[in-house]
Amino acid sequence: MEIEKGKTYKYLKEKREIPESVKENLKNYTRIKRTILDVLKEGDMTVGQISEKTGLPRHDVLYYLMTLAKYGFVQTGGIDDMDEYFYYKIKA
Amino acid sequence: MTEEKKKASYDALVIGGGIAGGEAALNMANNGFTVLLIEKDLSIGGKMIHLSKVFPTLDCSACITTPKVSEISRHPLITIYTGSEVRNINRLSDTLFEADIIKHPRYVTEEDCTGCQLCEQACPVVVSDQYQFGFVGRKAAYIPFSIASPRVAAIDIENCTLCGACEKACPTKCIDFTQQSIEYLVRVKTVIIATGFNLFDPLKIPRFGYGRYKNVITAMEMERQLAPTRPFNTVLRPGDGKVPDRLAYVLCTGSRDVTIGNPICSQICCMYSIKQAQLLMGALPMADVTIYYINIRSFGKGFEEFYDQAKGMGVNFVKGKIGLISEKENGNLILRYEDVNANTVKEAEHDLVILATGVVSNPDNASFFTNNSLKLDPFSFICQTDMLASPARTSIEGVFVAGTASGPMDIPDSILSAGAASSEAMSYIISKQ
Amino acid sequence: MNSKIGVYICHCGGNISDYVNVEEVKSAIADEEGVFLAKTTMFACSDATQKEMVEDIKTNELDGLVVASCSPKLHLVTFRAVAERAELNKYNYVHANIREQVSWAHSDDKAGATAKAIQLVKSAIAKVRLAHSLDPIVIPSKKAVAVIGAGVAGMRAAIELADMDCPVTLIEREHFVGGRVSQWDILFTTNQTGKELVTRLYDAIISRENITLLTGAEVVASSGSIGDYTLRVKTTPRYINEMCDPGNLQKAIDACPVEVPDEFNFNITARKAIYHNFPSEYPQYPVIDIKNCTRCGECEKICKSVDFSQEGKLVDIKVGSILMATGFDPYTPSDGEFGYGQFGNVITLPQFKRLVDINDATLKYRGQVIKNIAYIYCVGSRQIEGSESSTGEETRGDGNIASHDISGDNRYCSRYCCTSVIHAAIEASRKFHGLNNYHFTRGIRTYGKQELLYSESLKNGDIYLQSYEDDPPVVYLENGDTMVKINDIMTGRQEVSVKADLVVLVTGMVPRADNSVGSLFKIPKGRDNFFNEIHMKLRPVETVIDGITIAGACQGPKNITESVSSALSAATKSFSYVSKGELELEPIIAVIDGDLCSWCGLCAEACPFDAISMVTKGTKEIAGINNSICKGCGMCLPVCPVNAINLTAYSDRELESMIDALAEQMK
Amino acid sequence: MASIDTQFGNDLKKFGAIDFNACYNCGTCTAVCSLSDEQNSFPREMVRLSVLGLRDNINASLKPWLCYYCGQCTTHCPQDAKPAELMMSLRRYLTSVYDWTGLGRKLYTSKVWEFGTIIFLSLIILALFVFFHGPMTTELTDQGGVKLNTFAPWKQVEIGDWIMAGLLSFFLLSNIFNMYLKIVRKERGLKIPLKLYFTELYYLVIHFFTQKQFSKCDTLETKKKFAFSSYWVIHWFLMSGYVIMFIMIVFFLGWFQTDNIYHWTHPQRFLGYYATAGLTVGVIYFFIARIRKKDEKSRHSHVTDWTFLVLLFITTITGILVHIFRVNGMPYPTYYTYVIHLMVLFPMLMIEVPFSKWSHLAYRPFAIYFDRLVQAAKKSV
Amino acid sequence: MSLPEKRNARILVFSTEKISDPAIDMAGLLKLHYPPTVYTIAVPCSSGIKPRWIIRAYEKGFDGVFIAADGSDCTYGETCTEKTGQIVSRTHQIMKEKKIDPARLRMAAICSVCSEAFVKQIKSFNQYLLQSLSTSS
Repeated sequence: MEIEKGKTYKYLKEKREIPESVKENLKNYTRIKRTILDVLKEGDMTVGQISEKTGLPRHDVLYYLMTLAKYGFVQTGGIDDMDEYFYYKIKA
Repeated sequence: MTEEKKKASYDALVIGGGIAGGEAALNMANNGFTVLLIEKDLSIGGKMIHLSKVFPTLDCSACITTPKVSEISRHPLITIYTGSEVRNINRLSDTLFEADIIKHPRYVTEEDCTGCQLCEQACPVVVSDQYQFGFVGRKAAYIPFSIASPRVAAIDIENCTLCGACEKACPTKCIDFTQQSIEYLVRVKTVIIATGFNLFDPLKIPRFGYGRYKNVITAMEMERQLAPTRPFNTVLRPGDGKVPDRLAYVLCTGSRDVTIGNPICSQICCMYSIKQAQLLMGALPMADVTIYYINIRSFGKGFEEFYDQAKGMGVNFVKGKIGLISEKENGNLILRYEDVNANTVKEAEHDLVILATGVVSNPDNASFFTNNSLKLDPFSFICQTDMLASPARTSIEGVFVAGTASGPMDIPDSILSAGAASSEAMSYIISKQ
Repeated sequence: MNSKIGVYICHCGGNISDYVNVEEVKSAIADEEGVFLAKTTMFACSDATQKEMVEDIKTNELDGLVVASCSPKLHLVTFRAVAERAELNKYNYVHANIREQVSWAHSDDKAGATAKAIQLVKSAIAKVRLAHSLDPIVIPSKKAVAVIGAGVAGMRAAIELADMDCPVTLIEREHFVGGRVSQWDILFTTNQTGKELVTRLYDAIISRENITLLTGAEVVASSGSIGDYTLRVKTTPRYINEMCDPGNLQKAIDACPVEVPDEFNFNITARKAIYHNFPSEYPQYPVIDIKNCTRCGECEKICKSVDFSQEGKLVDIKVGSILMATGFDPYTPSDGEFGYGQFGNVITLPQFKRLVDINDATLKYRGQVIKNIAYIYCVGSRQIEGSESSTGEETRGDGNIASHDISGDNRYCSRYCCTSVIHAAIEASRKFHGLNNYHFTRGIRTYGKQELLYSESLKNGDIYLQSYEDDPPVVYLENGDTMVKINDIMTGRQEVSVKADLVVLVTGMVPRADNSVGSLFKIPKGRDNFFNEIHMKLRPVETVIDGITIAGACQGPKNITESVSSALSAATKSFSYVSKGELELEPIIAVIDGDLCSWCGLCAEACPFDAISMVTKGTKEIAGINNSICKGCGMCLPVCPVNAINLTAYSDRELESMIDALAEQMK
Repeated sequence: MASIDTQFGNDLKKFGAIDFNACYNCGTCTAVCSLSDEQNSFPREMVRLSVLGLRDNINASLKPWLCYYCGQCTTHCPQDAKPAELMMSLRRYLTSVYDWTGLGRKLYTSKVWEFGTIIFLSLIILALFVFFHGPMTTELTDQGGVKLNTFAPWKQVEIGDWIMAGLLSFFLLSNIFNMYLKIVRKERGLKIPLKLYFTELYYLVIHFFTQKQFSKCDTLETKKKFAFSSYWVIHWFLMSGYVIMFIMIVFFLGWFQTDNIYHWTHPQRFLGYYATAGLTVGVIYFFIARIRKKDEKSRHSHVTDWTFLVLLFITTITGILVHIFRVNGMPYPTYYTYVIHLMVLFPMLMIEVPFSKWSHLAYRPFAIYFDRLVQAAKKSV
Repeated sequence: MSLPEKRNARILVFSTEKISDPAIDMAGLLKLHYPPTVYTIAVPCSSGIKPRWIIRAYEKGFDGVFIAADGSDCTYGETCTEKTGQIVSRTHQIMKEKKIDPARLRMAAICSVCSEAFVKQIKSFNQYLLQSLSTSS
């Protein structure tokens, strides 16, 4: 079978079932990404503040923030008065 | 892949592309022997390539590892299979082994990938990044880490939605979902096992709360936070992103402990904890770092001086092993221990706790040989059958061990042991000729 | 001057061309001096483009090649190979990094990136115009290695080298081989004795034809460099021709009237001037200690093979590489340190090990039966400089209290001693029943699997006490008994004491006191005075002196396994210097302009490898570079007051033309 | 300055200590102990003192009595040095130290002495009955019960009880006084105001009756399941049964050893059943635990542990049988069982209360009391 | 206020092939931006840079020269840092003689993964050079 280069995913898609959890994970990430970016539109926030606004556990907020930072959506701002928590903001 | 390539011959098979396996392969190749290096992971460099700085010289680990790794990967006499596993090794004759090797599909044609990361940008899927211990996410199409070797993308097929975005983005058309596992039958004269070690799983000690308490992490996780390619770009506690200022090290987590079946000392934890403490004092000048220990084992060249230096910098050393860890509402942790010096039980509050997890054997060690049995020691490390005169020798003639596959070792000792293994392998081949 | 240069500018599939206008770059450089052809390519590294380059070079007879693409760390070797395939010397190729250092770094400024790319390519062209063909420096390397020191590390390295088909000369200063290991009885982890291990290695050595063993031999002079060392070795005669009948030998030994302290037993016993260390000692010939011999002739009367006419010889050995395995000395406590030399029953760990070995049914020292043994750890290790006796009351004056001033400055931990003494105590308890072992420690360091030994010792009932460095144990006399007391930190710093029949000072390892051979080769030493490797992790057995490797405890404290591992590593390294019979060295080296140079010596001082020395050129004294030693670092360049040194491929002309090219548009 | 004595360890092994030499002093045991606190940290200190054989420190220490053997220290000991079992053997050892007669040591360390004493004391009871028992009447009471008081008149038995109680009290109290000297008087120069002896008495009483320290003695596992330790509940049940029974026998024998058969709600029967139930449940529980060896605290049994359990078990069983035979009108079984009951009961009490296991019932609250005294006195200074 | 003629200073960086050049590469990899008027020439070791090359750069129009030194990671020996320092001080001397502001030459040890440090250094150097250029002109 000749498979067109650049479209090989179609070939595997016929052979391989995508687990629900994988699709779920993608939806989940997309949703949380939107939620966090929406919340950050209101202003710079710390992990705790984002957690309160979104209801996500703090450690999850940190994970998503750092991932968003890695892919260029979010950046780290200043630190609070106690030198304890950083503020995060949408990357210009 | 052509048929003839699936059946190849080399002088040596080195299992494990960590620093020991790499050094052994390089030693042999530099003396004119052909080597096949098999690495299970997507990149060679083992654990060392992920470390921050290394004791006692505090030189940056990546800076030492990457030149070595590129020397290995460029060497004309070394063939490297990453993402590959040895399924079994069969002795054919006195001087010949046949190894059955499987190379798992990467879904990327390695030779064509330029490491441009466009596929990574295109991929919509984010999953936890195993190279950063889940502190951040990565894509399903990804380059394992920025200093990976080969610096080539891979598709995490388990998490891929097969949307095709990466394939559309790839300028060299190197993504290939039709890839399948390839099997090789390789004939070699000698085998060097350099499968390394595993870190103790702290979930086995529930009273330390690892997994339950987000601010209890392992030293390897801290190592990532301190490395130049770190996940948070600074040191933060994973529970809520706070900049920690009272850190505690729990030494002998999973070492010198019969209750979890590992009575031996892991040999490296004292030193890497002292090293991290020094780095933390540099990164967080206001922070207090306390190391809870039974005995400090700073035995190697320059180690005692390094320990003294840490004391001089203000790292707090407390003699007494941590017994219990409990969490407060604000995520801080209460550590209960006996201060042996003061002869009393005490409790201390810290905002980040680092478990100095010990060295345990890699379960792969035993599984390679079909018609020979590889003798293991009581802790499932590979038994050195002539430890004093030929430390790399194993119970199978022609099979040698390098690095931590034979027991806990620090980096300099691993490299020396790799030197010993390659030396014995070479003299074995030459004297058998 | 190269004038037919081909330039290839890579799109890198958009990685470069998305930010850098590669066509603009091409047109900007096309008219540069010497550029014969300029092309853009989607992937310079692709097989098709590589073939195209080879074609271009061959058909157009290009004499220079510039590739502007990703970092040279990724593809320098690739394009050097392309040049070589096209029969163009690889040093006529220059790489311009316009991905990592241009398109990616300046993806925020496309115009700026393009401008920078143009300058970088121009600078590369400027360099390639001046480039020369270079060939690697090839020097012959004699396939032979000298191993200095026939302890366990040296012996093991010699065997390994011999098995790799490399002739070895094994040079031992003493008359017997085996070094320290031959002095130990049962060894940890195997139940072999030191003598058995040495015997095994000795048998292996004499069965190999390509090992020459020289005992009683010392290197007195050395010349040459890597690949071509000449060692002058001076041998001391044994004064015995062959083994005489064992019965007669014993009689001869008995007849000798001279008694000197036996160094093999660390002076706890005496030996004669004609001696061997133990009956199976290797080589099996005894030896006459000529320094102490009175030439009375008694032995000669009994044993016919005694021959005082033997004379020392000087031999020259030519080798390509030298492996140093000269070992260590046990630390000798200073007089009065924990009662050493002051109280009769204070000995060192090596002495104790010999004592256990030479005693049979009961453990006795100086006629006293030993039951209670106190071991004092870290003597001569982990010392704090200048820290004196911390408890003021104790002075050396009354003679009843040993001062414990730690006057040394061996700050390092000797690594092997914890395990060694615990093992010795276990073995002693096994051999002599009813011993009580008291360990006065500074924290036990039985790292790795050695921890099991510590556990075993605890279960045996050995008592461990611990103090910190500022409060060491005290040895003192009480009613004629030797006592040891300590403020034990594990018992709330309570002061506890023990009556000791024998006090064993657990002495660490120190560098060899007589290190003339190290000085001969100028091997650098570390802060701890042991030999220093180049880099603990990258090059752990190499020294900065090319061709000289180090192994075993001469580099720092090690146990037997660690010593042997390092010996085998060093053997590999030494072998790789000589295995091919020649060495290929990078041609990038310093070059002296003989007209400008008038020998001031500053460059020789600056060179970290001792590659520069004075030579005479005609009547003039100038600096000469030893091509086989020079590493091409360039440290000598800036120190020359008359600018007489240049580095190949980095000459003033090349560098300045590059700078000029980069600065072209600025004025 | 103290002198190290390696013989002490060997001595302690006779009291049941094992493997404690393996200790490398990490302090895990002390850290996981739920009873250990800043004032009183154990068990590592006791392990250490035992290894070095510092007798004076050990003899003056209260800490063994503050441990209730949850076994956490042994479970988590990385060297498997069994600190809990060491604490147990130190309690045995200290019992023998407090005992000025020297009998305690003999009973703990010599099986000949242990069993010889039991047999000897049993024979005394047997002899008394052989020579002095009342008529073995088969006549039953109006309610159909056995006339036990005819065979063994309670007044005579009570005299015996009082003699026994006197002996027990004498030995126990003198031992406690000895303990007081070793512990409180050891604190040289510490003056204890007389008033404190009374104000702190509260702790003696409260700890004797509630054993509330014991209720805090928790394993990490039970902590999750219960508000207090189930082990403590059973032990308290056993202890209360024993104390009630002891009081009834010694002080109210005339009321307890009656020929009447009351309704089961009558205090005589109700208390009797309660005490018997406590003893039975407790004994069976500990029996099973020691056989199954599942919990750390039951894994190691000294010979005296078994002796005590067996004696208590026989006492309880025979007591129950006497009651059954009596109310069901079976004269001879009643008499014989009664004799056997006393033959076991007497040696058990004589050995266990002042010299052996049961003395901990007194030593533990006294230890807390003495500790309070010393602490309070130090504070008042 | 008139717009400054150039927005960035022109800086010549001397990097070293094994240590600091990989760090500069990685800065690009991590998309850490710095002015595109920064040009790099890689040499084997920072202690082999001749002062005349540096002076040449000023003469040809560079605003600043930055030496990305090997530091303690140098493979040629421990004396590297010290010797590079000597080169810098000697060049400073020449610069003074030639009336060139010595602050236009900077040096910092850049390890092979110290990309952030490199970018930070370059940015602050650029700031300084721009400032001094605007005040001097």
